[in-house]
Amino acid sequence: MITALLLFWPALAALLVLLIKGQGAKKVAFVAALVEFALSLFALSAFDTQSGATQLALSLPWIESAGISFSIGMDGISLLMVLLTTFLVPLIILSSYKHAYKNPNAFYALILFMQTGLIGVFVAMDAFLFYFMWEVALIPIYFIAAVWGSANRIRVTIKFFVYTILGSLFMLAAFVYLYLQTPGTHSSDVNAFYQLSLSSESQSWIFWFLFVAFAIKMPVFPFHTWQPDTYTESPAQGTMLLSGIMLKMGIYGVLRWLLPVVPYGVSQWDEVVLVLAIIGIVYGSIIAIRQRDLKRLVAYSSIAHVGLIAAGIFTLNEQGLQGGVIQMLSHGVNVVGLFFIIDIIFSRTNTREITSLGGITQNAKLLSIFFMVLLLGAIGLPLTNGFVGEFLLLSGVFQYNAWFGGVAGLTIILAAVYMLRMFQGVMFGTKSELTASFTDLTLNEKAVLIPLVVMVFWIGLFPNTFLSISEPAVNNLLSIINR
Amino acid sequence: MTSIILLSVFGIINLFAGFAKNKQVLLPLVLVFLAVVFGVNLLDWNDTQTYFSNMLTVDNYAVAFTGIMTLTTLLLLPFSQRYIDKGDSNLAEYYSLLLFSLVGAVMMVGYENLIMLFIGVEILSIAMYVLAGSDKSSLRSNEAALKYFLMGSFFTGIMLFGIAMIYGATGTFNITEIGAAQAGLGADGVMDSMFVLGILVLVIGISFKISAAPFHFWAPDVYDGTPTFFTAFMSTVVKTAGVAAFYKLMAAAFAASYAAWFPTLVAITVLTLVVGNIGAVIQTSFKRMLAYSSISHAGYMLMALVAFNESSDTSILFYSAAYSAATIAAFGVLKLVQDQQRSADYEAFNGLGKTNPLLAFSMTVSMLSLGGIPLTAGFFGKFFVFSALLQNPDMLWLVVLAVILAAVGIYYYFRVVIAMYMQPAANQKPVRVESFTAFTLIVLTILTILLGIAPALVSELL
Amino acid sequence: MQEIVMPINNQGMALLCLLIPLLPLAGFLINGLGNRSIAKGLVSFIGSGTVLASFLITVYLFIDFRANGSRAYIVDYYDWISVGGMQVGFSFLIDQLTLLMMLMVTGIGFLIHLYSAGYMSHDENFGKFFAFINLFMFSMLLLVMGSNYVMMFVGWEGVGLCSYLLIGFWNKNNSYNNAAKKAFVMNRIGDLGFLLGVFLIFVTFGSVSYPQVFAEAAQYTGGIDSTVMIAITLLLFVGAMGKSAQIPLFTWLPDAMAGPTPVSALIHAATMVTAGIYMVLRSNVLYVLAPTTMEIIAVVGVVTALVAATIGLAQNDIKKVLAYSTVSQLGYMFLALGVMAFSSSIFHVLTHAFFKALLFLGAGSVIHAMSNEQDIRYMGGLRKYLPITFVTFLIGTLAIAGIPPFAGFFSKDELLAHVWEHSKLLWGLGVLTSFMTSFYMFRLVFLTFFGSFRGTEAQKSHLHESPMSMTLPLIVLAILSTVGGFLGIPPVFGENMHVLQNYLAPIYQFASVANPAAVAPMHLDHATEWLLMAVSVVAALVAAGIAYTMYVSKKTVPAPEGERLSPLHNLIYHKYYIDEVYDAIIVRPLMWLSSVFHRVLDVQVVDGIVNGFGKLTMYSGRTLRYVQSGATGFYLMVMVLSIVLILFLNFFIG
Amino acid sequence: MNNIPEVIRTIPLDYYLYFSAALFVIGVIGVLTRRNAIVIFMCIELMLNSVNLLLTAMASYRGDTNAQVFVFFIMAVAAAEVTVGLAIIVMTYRNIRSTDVQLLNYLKW
Repeated sequence: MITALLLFWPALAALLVLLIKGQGAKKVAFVAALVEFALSLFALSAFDTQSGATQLALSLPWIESAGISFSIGMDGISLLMVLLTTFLVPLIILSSYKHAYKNPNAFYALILFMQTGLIGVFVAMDAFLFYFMWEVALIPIYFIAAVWGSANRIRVTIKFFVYTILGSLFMLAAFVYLYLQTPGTHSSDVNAFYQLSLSSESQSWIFWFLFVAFAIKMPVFPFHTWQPDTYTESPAQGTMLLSGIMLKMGIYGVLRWLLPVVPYGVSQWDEVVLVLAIIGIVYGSIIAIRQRDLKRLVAYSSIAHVGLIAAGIFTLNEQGLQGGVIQMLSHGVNVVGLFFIIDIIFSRTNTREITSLGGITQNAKLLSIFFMVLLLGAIGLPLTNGFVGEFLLLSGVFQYNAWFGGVAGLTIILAAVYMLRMFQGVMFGTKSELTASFTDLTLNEKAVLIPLVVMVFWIGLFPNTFLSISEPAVNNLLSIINR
Repeated sequence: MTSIILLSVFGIINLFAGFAKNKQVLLPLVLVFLAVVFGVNLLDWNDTQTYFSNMLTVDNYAVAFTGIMTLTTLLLLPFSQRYIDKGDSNLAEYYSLLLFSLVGAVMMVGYENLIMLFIGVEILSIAMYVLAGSDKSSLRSNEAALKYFLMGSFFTGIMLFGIAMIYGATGTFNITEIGAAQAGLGADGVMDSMFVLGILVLVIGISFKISAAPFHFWAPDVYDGTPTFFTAFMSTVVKTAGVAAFYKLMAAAFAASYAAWFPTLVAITVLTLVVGNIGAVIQTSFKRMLAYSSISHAGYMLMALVAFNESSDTSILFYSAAYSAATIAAFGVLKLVQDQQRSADYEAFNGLGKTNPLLAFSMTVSMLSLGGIPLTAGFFGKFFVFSALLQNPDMLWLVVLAVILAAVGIYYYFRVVIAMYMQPAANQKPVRVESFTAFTLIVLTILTILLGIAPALVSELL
Repeated sequence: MQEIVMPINNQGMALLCLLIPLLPLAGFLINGLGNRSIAKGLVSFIGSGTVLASFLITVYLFIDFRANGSRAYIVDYYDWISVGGMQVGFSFLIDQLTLLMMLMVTGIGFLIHLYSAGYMSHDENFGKFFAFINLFMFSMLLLVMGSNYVMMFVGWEGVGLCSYLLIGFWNKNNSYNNAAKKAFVMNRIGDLGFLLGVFLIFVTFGSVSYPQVFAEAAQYTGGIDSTVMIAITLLLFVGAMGKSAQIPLFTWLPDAMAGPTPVSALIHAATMVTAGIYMVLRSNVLYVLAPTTMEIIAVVGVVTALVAATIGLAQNDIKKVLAYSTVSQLGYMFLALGVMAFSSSIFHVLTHAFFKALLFLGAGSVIHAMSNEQDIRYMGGLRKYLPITFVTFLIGTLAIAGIPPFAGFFSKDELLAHVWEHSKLLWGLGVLTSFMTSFYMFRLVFLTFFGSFRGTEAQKSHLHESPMSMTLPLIVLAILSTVGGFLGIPPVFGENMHVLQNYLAPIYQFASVANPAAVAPMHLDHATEWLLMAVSVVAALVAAGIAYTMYVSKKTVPAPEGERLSPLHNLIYHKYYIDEVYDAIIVRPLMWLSSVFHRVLDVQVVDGIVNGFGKLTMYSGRTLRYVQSGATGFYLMVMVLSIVLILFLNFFIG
Repeated sequence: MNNIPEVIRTIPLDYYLYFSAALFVIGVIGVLTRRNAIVIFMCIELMLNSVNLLLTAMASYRGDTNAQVFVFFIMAVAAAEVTVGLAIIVMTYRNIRSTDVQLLNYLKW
């Protein structure tokens, strides 16, 4: 029941928010998101972290004759993703505090509505429900980006939308095929999919159908080209939602619906995927070095980070998978924080060009500290969250193939190059015209950043809090894969 | 059966009602008629009967499709409000023609005999020829009517030729008997090829009616030129009836000669999908885009036919329902906008999200549904079609093609959404919407979403 | 073999151990968050006090350790990362080596903190400075105390970060920032190697924890010089190259002098840069299994020592000279490691920490007095104005030059003796380096403290001896530089007088199992030993003499900027143009690649393909539309042709 | 007078087949080649009538009245079509003063 509540509460709240005129909408939305967070904590308390099984499950007939059920539930991985979502959404809403978006009710309702989709993706235990939620999460973010974004948004967002839909339609086709292979009256339940034994030929193409969908979403090289543009053109909150949470949908999809469903397909193509992912790491990092637009820089860095996660989980060893899970959390925290800081800078100076900024640290000590911490998280400095994930992921990749590990490890160096270049350009040096009267963080901005920074260190210092939640689930997945 | 009689009678009553001074009474009247027909039609549920010495069968298949088509008409009619306001003197005739054509449509989904099929098609078509040209002073409407009429009657001839061939080969018009007769065919080579010729020509004839490529050429022009209100009817009821008739024909009469027509059907399907989607991409007129989109949806429905298995009928039924609901809403909003902006181009929709959120929202939901995105009926339409087709894994490539083209579809459907929400309004004056029309739009929107959440409402009928 | 490493269950001890790094961390938090709201006096009290406390606790631990039979122990706090077989505990290993490093780090660290209180007193970001330097102490302590390679890596990266923060301390100046970034990035190149080494260790031994890894390695069955061992040790050594500024990753260290002088003393001379040596020493069992790596290390070490020393000959910035000298001395230490003279290496680390910290702090005192002038061409005759600084600086110079009985003599001599035993060629290069070291150090002393003042009048009027908080550390370090050498008295003066070697003996116990030959004691007869000693002392004295003649007797002053130099001089003055070469072969290609990847590959090719599909659709749409010509006749024609085609295909094909 | 079916059967069915096929094709070619809407429509009628002929012949040979009934239906429908068709053509003629189908070419692409 709690899972259903988690799933539907944001949608209900969204309807409520729609009715509220004026800027009061954001307050209601914020409260609703906090309630959702509380609900997720309650779910955590009700969750048995020792077990890798699906818990807090609920299954209702949906399209009965077709064996499709409204089946939701959580294992450790889902729970972590849900927690990430419910943790970030209130902060994202809060981060918009100083923005006066037109039609605020629609804006915040869409955010909440998207939250339902996101949570749905993470808790769906039925393939078609998953697909359903997958798209439900996409529509609001399309509108958020396309309506409230900046000048170039229309062309960019429609490309993003069509591109992702194309990918997900392939996924739908694969799901339909898998569904039809289930014995008896067919079932689209996740466990029914896990029990399929398909020929290696069909696993091979199903692998690609699913992979393309997830790869576009993540995005993995070379399916990434929608991403920098979309991140850049979206409003700050849209970018945060896209990068902080939505991107995880793709990775989660791989974990839940790709690896265990077509293990032979994976074993046929894992090297190709790893190579793509690793190319993405180096490629994204190198491109990030010379970006002038802050958002675009972080966007490309995100491609690199996601590449590493993708590489890690396709190694199919425990370090890689667990690293992927923890890195999803870390990346969510870091990238939301970074985009928020970029938004803070943009809202004060009206520019995101690194070259027109500088010297901000002289006026804004606190901002510098928060920025630095998040940045260190992003470049994976030990004792921050990024390290744990990066360490495990690289370790996983290294165990898969030492040379791959070595090349993937270049992220350590290159991340330092582009991140520090960004930090130096923005925060250090002499003040520019635009940054001369820069003011330090407001109370509200602190309220957003402090929880993020706390998480940076929490995950960095005590990753086992989270790793232990996902461990049984990951082991469970591995046992299914290696069956 | 009762519905056919009722519709005919109501059509005639309606003609007389046209003499009344107050045109306001017409719309409620015809709505009541349709509601009655809808209700009466449901009485036949699970009560299969044949009529006219085996010329017509009323089974669940017929009832379900009749229900959908009646409901479609019912939900379409409120958009004719403007005709009433303008005091169009021919309103009663329009309504009657719609009712009559519905008779043809009902016959097309319940026929048991090729004669009935032919008559149904013709009743439907002839009424449509008239309605296409109903805007007498408009050259576009004239052109539409003329093109539709000439090409339509030409293909009537083609279809008849096919029927004659079938008859020549089997000696019967009854589809069940034709199906049974195939066992005896083949011994005589001449008869066999005559039969195959008949099937192919018949397939071509019906393909024309549902605007499947390469026999689609009339559709964009006719849809474009026909007054929007009737275009909506044309692209929903006519298409639904056509596809339903098509499937019934193939399932009942030609199932055994599957191999003879299958490649042709696949080719037609592929071509329809490509032409419809690619053609829609470059349109600047929203209305014309919808015309191409209706071609593409014919393609998706044909995919269910290509699948040709026990899921096909459900798929077609659901797809028709989903498609009709979304299309009516789209055309309805288009008509309202067009009446004010005097244009059916995308630009006419600029800023609608601000000036009239309800219209914009309904339109958005319709577009999502036509695009096949979850939470809307269109998604399950595609889903059922894909699952029907993938039961034959060899057809994977067709699904892949459809998937790619569906993504193309998103692009052109979203252009109007972009215009509505992201472009500044060209004309700040809000579009006038009568509350009843607004109510209908809300119903259509809810229906679309409802079917998108609980598809079982329709998909488990058959 | 007895287990020498055991976990302890003593809560009190565990807490004490934890306090050692945590106290500086607390200092960091307090000073960092309260940057400007805390009074300067309190800031320096907190900053230095926490380090002093750590030092005192370390001393207590040391005494306790000795009292309890010198048995190494592990203090476990919690499971940090545990995934499958990868168990990384947040835990400390307390043994001889750790304690030695801790004493050095906290001891010298405290002195430098004390010094900073005076040196940095005029800086507006006084609190920030103390926060960062405290954070450095924390990281460095984690580095040396950690009980597994991942913990070491934590400290390893942590000190890199602090180095970055402190080099770029005056962040308004972008050239400082660039230096900081360069340091961090170069360190990270090394860190990657280190990390990969750790992974390989994990893959090979199934653990990253020292006791397990070393015990496994001692039983290692792959033999000496197996590929995997060479790979592990080389990868780890790459990490050491970055951190300890060895060729080719050494260019960041001279640039790092952009930071405040105490930072140079603490981080870039005494502690952080010796982390590489600590790491190799800690992993001695792995290294003895890979003699090939050792050869490489020796060569890298000696080349670094030589190259840096030659560059040092021509530098005019007082801190740059010391920086190159540091690189050179680090090269020495690696040379020692390379010839498996582990104890000599750490001995040199220790003495070097004393005298190099002393020299840097002395230089800081000079710079302080000269109002931030660092160019020795504008100094001279400072002996009169800065007597304490002069004396202590001279002691430091004597120590580094290897003049007996100062600390450097003992460590360098022992080191060279080992090298001699290993390879005469390396020894020769070592002595040559020693000669150059002596020359440039005395050149520095003579140009700075002798002759007449060459600076401006304003500077002259401002010359003064530094305050007590600065001179006190100088004096303490001078004493240490003088007596520090007696920790390792060579056998010629008495058998078994080498305190350090005896003290450290237990840490080689695994190595002695794995490869007994490698850790066998030195067999030099006393005559040779005497001879070697004499050679190096004479070399140093001769170099000092030449420097005296050149800079005191002849009063030569290095050429001012822009004057033409002889080609060789020019080459070393410009540091062999290594930075320029790196810029040309790495930095600029990377930048170019970034542009090309972005503008060409990403936008045109990858995105071009994606957009190409869109364009193709549009194009076919536009082409297809002409078929829809609007002409009824044409439509009918096409449709009839289609019918004919369908019938034809069905009846005549297939 | 002989029974009409018998009279019809005096000629082999194939002949009817070929004849109506020829008529049908002539109709089709007429539709394709003419531009006058009325002539096109007449050609379509020709096609319908060829089918009628064929059906009648077949019915006679089979002794089955179904097809003959169908012929009446076709004739009725054709009459309806004529009505509507001529109305449309007249309407068009009123507007463009021509019955040339190629003149109406506003709707395209």
